[in-house]
Amino acid sequence: MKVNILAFGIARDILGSSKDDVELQDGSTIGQLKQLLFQKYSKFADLASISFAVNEEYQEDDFQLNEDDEVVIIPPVSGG
Amino acid sequence: MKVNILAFGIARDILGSSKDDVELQDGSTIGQLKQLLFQKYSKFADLASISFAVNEEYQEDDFQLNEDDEVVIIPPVSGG
Amino acid sequence: MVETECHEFVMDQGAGGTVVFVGTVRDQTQDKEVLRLEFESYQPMALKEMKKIAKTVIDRWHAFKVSIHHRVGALNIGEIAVVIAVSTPHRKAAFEACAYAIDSLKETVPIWKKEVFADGEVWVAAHP
Amino acid sequence: MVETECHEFVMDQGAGGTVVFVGTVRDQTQDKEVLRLEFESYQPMALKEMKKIAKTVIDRWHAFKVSIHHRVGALNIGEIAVVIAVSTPHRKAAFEACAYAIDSLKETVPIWKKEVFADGEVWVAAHP
Repeated sequence: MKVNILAFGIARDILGSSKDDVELQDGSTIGQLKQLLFQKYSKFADLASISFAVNEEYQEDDFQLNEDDEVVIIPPVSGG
Repeated sequence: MKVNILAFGIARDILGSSKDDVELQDGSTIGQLKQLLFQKYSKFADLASISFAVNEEYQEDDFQLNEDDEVVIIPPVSGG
Repeated sequence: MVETECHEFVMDQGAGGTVVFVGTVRDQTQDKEVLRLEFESYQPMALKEMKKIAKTVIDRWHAFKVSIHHRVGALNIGEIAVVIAVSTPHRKAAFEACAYAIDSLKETVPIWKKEVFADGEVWVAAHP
Repeated sequence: MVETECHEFVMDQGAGGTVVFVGTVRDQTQDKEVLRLEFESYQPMALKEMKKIAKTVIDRWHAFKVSIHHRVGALNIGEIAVVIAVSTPHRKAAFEACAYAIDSLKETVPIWKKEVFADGEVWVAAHP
């Protein structure tokens, strides 16, 4: 299945783009997507933290993804 | 000696005037002035507290007054 | 508007945060409707005491700037009575310092507040 | 000016106090001169997270009103980046609630700040 990645801040710089498509096995979790991203883009390992959001809500590693989900990569936030 | 009394807030209401002159023995303290005021105006005893200022500074009971000092009666403050 | 002036005064290019406290005239006190407030002050001493508070804020919390402003006279419901603005290098200090300033103002600055009701008036905090 | 709007929005005739936090762009970070900041946000989620903070402030501190405002895009030194205003029945709660709101905003709201220096730029807090 395909999920749509949206990246902000330093995550966008690492991806080289604010959008990307990723092919995952059906039933994959955020944790599995994260592994795949860390393999593809080694710079993610340098970040202080990395979170993911689906449907505009933070989701944990065990969150199960569906075809065409929009998954947002959230590097350490720094508003204020 | 004579000292000049200046009264604000409820102290002015109790005195019935914002200004008053009081005759004291030479070398009297704020404590002695206070006693005299409490005798003359019994309503001072009902207040939550009462302070005095000379030269725009709070002064304690043992502060010695001089002829023509301006003594300000400070009932409980309630700014803000 | 005094609040904006106070804040603009304390803005500092090195400041990490500015905290502003704004006290307004409340419409009731202990369930009784307040029509208006009347503030009076012993002005020269009030200013002296406010400067002492500002000095403490600068010394203790390393504030860049402090602004303390209090209105006197008759104020209607909803009007601003007091504005305190503090800018500091770090925001936690700004919150602490601003809270200290309003607490101190209420304890030491010779300003008196009279609440006017439909059926009378009372000097706030005068009696225990 | 956004700060005045935020404050006016939270003013309430029953409020004992309003506390406003104003965060401005600092001119240096760790002794290095900052030319400007660039903020970006994941806006729909940022608004959702800000609403969660506002709801907590209302539930936990019985706030009358809360206003949380954050600018995005390029900001120069001294410009206001964030304004949070909280009005509560008692002033102590307003200080606590406003401090909670800015602390939470910095932890959870998807907004990212890039500091631009003469010799480069850096995403704040990205690296440990």
